[in-house]
Amino acid sequence: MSSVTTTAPATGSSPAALSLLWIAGVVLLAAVPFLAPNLQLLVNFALAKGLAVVGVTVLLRAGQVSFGHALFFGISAYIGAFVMASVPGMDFFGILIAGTLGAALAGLVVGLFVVRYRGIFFGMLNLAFSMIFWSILEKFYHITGGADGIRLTRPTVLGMELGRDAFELFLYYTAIVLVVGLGWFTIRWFASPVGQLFQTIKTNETRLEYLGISPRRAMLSGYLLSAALCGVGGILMATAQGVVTPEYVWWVRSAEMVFIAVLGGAGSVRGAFLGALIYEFVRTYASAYAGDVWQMLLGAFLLVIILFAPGGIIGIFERVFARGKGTS
Amino acid sequence: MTEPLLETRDLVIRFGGVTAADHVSLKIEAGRNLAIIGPNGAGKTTFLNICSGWIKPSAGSVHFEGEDITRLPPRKIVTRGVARAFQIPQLFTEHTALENLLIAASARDGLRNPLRSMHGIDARDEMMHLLDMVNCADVADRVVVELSEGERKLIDIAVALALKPRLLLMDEPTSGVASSQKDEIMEILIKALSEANVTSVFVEHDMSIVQTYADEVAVWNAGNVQLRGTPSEVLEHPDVIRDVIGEEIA
Amino acid sequence: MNLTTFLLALFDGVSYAALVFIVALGLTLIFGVMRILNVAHGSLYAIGAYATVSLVGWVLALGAAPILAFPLMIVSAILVGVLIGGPVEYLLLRRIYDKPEVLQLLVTFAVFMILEDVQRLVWGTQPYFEAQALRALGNVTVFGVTYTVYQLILLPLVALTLLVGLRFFLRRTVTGKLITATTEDREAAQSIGIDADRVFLLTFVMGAILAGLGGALASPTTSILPGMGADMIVLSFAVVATAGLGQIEGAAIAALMIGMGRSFAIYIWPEVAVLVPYLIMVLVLLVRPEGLFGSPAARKI
Amino acid sequence: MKKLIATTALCAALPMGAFAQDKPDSLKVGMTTFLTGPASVFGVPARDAMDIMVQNLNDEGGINGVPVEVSYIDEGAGAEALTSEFRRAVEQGGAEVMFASISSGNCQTLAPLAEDLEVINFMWDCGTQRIFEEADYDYVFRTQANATPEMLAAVIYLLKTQPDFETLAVVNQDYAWGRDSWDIFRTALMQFKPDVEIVGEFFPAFGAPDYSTEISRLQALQPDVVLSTSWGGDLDTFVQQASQRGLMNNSTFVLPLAESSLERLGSALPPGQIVGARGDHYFLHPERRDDEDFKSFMSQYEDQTGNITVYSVFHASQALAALEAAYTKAIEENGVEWPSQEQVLAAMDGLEFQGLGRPVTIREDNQGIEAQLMGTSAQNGDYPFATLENIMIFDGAELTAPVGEVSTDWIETLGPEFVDEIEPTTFEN
Repeated sequence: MSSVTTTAPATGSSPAALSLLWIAGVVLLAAVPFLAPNLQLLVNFALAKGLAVVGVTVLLRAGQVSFGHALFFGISAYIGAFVMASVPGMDFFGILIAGTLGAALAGLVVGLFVVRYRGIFFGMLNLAFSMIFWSILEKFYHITGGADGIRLTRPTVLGMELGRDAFELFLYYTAIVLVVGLGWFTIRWFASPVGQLFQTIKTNETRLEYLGISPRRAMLSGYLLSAALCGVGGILMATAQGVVTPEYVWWVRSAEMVFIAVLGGAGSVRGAFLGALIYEFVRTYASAYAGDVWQMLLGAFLLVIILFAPGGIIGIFERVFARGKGTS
Repeated sequence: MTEPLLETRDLVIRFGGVTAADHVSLKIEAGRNLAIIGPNGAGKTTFLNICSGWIKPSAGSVHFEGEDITRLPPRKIVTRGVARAFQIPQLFTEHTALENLLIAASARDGLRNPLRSMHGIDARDEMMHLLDMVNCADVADRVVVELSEGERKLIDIAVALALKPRLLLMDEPTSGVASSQKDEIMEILIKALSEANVTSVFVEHDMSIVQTYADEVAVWNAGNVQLRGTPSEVLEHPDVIRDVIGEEIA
Repeated sequence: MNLTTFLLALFDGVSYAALVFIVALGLTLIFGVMRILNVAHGSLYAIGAYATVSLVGWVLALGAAPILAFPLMIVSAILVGVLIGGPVEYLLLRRIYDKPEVLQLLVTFAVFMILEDVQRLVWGTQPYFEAQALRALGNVTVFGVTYTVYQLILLPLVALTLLVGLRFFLRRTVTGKLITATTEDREAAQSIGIDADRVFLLTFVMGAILAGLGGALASPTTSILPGMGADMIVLSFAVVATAGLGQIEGAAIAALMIGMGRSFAIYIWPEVAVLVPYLIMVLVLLVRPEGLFGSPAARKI
Repeated sequence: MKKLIATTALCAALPMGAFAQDKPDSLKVGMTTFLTGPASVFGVPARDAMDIMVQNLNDEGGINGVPVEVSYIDEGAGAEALTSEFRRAVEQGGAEVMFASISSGNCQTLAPLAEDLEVINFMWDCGTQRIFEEADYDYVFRTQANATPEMLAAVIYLLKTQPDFETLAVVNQDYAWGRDSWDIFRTALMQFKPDVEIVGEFFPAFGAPDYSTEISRLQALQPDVVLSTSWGGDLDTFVQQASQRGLMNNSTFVLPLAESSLERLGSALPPGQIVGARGDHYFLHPERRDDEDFKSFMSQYEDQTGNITVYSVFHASQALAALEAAYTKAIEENGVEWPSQEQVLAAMDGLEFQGLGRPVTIREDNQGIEAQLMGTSAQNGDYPFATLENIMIFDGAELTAPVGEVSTDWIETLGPEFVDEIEPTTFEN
């Protein structure tokens, strides 16, 4: 019952001009700390969130919408905070790995349940799992710090203690490397046999079954990837933020990820990052300059995109720049 | 006598009050294309669904090359060598024809490398050849939703063949196709089957097709095989003319 | 737990369930007919409450009898349904029925965001409280525990009336049958001359009125404040998904389960009360993927 | 959008403002407050009050001729927006001092950030006592009390006015404040009156719309005292539902934050309940209500907002008073036109300032020492809502954990005699 307008899952590469443009985009991002240092933190948040949005995008490729993926974002962030609290002097890469593995493991456990479901039920069940975790975070306050969350002290980097500026700069470039690396991986994964089998869930599970493939197993592969991506995003966000709160898992946060995925261009990895950047800018500046109506502005923005540019921002972007059939 | 490719023993299935399969025992020999004919609602598709694992029978068993496959899910039966084509083509509609076949080949070969594009897999030439065999090479790069029903039916069969099955179950391969094209499709199909050394069981309503392309015919009526034999034997039988062909004409 | 506390927990559960059911009813009606999960339902609930408080406050300030609060609740609900629900369907949803369901859902999410700010712009951030209607009905004492008549008797009664009324409307009246026919097969309904656009508009307005009515009825019992809609929508989702989407009677039973689960939790193990709705939902969906009363969609090949 | 980014990038490239010693055009202050979300019941009044007070201050020539300019950041927009905006205010907005924040969670996020950014930060409203108990800060100060004196005042007021109660139940919001405040209250109560039986502990969800079940439970349990440190809409709902169902006929309610709900609750808050104000914050402050500045501000505030003040208004006044006092002191001590940041920081040491309440002093651990006001609700017809009688104002120093001690550990060293040793100033109303 569910299907999403995605850019064709075909695997053709984008025209060279467009690729150059993307490379220019990454270079521009890398130059932010020098050109506009005040935007660095904001872009860092957007990149972290963008990774989680890619996680949601993976599922959109199979026509499924999760309204609870903030769960994995939050699990990873909390694991990072717990590890930092219990192992003093923990290294950044230690919590990055721990958080991502934790999110993937949670993805496996939740995934084993939810891969049986499709459409609205898939979305709702994910929502329920995330809300259970949210309630637990709020409830077991002596462990989780309740609504105030847990402070995540600055980890060392390969044994070095960095000051805030140095650490943030390191984190920023780590985020760019992860975004480029994981974005590239996800695009390759989409084009690979496993990724293609996963995406066929959107159009025909019967045929998938008759190819000798378990749709649930195929679904689980994508679900794991999406959970792990959210996990990486969560740990990046938590270290950039320095604190984790139950708000990381709140349903509006999950809806926001779907919001950004569709805003950027549902199904597009690059669109997810583009969407996250634009969303974060609009949100921050709208709340700064139009404190009373920023939600309204965002809502109206989303409506305009859905009604008039269903391909999302990436759709507009590629229509303007691409000559030929540019995809994902 | 050699072991049959597929054998059903005493299959029974009931839906509510209707008995769709009533103690069906049927043997299918390798190398002989079997057509199943019979009036609507006689249980022909249900029979294919049971053999391919989509529906579990109330009683009885299905054996493929001697192995009991009754309780296996479709995907396990597929990996044993039984492929299925459908009355309504079951394709990945947002993919191209070639991609549909490449996905099938990936599934068959169990490809796991997430960094290698599906388009670069070794089976690509094989799949192009398969498309060529079903006369669809010219639409290889077109997205399935844009194709005609006839093309989709052929690609549906090609996808099944891509799995290198030993038995292919087909549900009305020529339905939904203009009558002028039916023979063309069947020609292509039978040639492809023999080239790939695949035995087929196909449900068919068009008696001239059955006459021309089947090696054997089973007449299905009221949930069981009423009569079985060569096309000429069966189609001249008075009961068949009255019960089955008469209805087809009407 | 003795019989008395059991009964007390039962009463609390029923009165809570009644309110949740009324809100969930509109959500499930809209989903049943239009296949849209309306996230903005929570905002309509909140605006229903705000509208009631403003209207009742204004009319009672003119010196009217408190009992007048009851018709004013209905007026507020209808205003919400017609003035907000109507335009939302007519101007927005109508353009997206052929779009994928995630986009439909996001459109309602966008409406939710917009309406959240509208509430704040119109009513500000300070909580409102207007309990004249609740006081007008007085209290009743059971086993030494005082309940308000409003919560113990009126709310369950209204919920029951709505349940029976909606069943009757859908099964026995011409308009109701048009709606059911459209639900079953939109194209077939159109082919026999049913104006599906009108049916959808009508359904959405009805659903919105029910959301508004939920808010109106809740208003004397709770503080009306920003954010109340976001909480309610998650709870209603849980009820509707537990019941099986589009299941009206099912929603009543799911609401009772969740209401009871919550109140018994407060008596036995208060720590888990917040978790109860989601636990029930997950457990039910794991056992019955389509919800308690939903029917699995048959897949044909 | 593009234009917005371009503008911001441009702003970033501009030099960061004048040298500290030159007299600037204005003293820029960033204040985080809830403009959206449930806590805007405090945030919006504080902003409105701040606007009035800043206007008043600037009309009188500002601080040594420099006008104060406050910009606001919405805490309701989420933690990411808050941290980005906080940084932006400091690094681009040229804010010399920040007032942050209302939420304790946000204080815990922003305090280390302020320290890293080396910007002076006044924690103007958040209650958590943990911040200075867990770490030392050079740039972060609290211009008001923390949760410990607030809760101790409530316990002591209860024991002084109703020494004979036997049972108590608690209904708190299920989040950090609800839990923390109960921890302190319970620990103190167990030290001062160990025989009290705690018959029920309820932590309904934050923002819960309905307390019917909890109230039924309380009616069955019949505790002598019901404590709730809830605030805002949650407190309103709980009190309304409880009073409607007659729960307050048999139990005394202790509501340490009810001062901020008095006006909204109207006649729903029956007489005889214990009300606190997170400090000596009350629009009829018995020591201050006849003072000219107090009276004129109160009437200004009521004219502009149509409401009476709540405690966050007092907290805002203290933050601004601290700012004025620190700069004035730094200017005098150093004999300069305008102080450098080091001079302001030096002036913070032992700073005394007075907002709308009693004077507040900054202790050596940067914690403010603030008086606490408790009272009992009365419906005497002067206002369409409850006012306070039998008011006690506690000196903050005795109730605050000594420098370097953790509050709960310190409370555990106290005995029942502590209650008698504390001698608040008492007023009939």
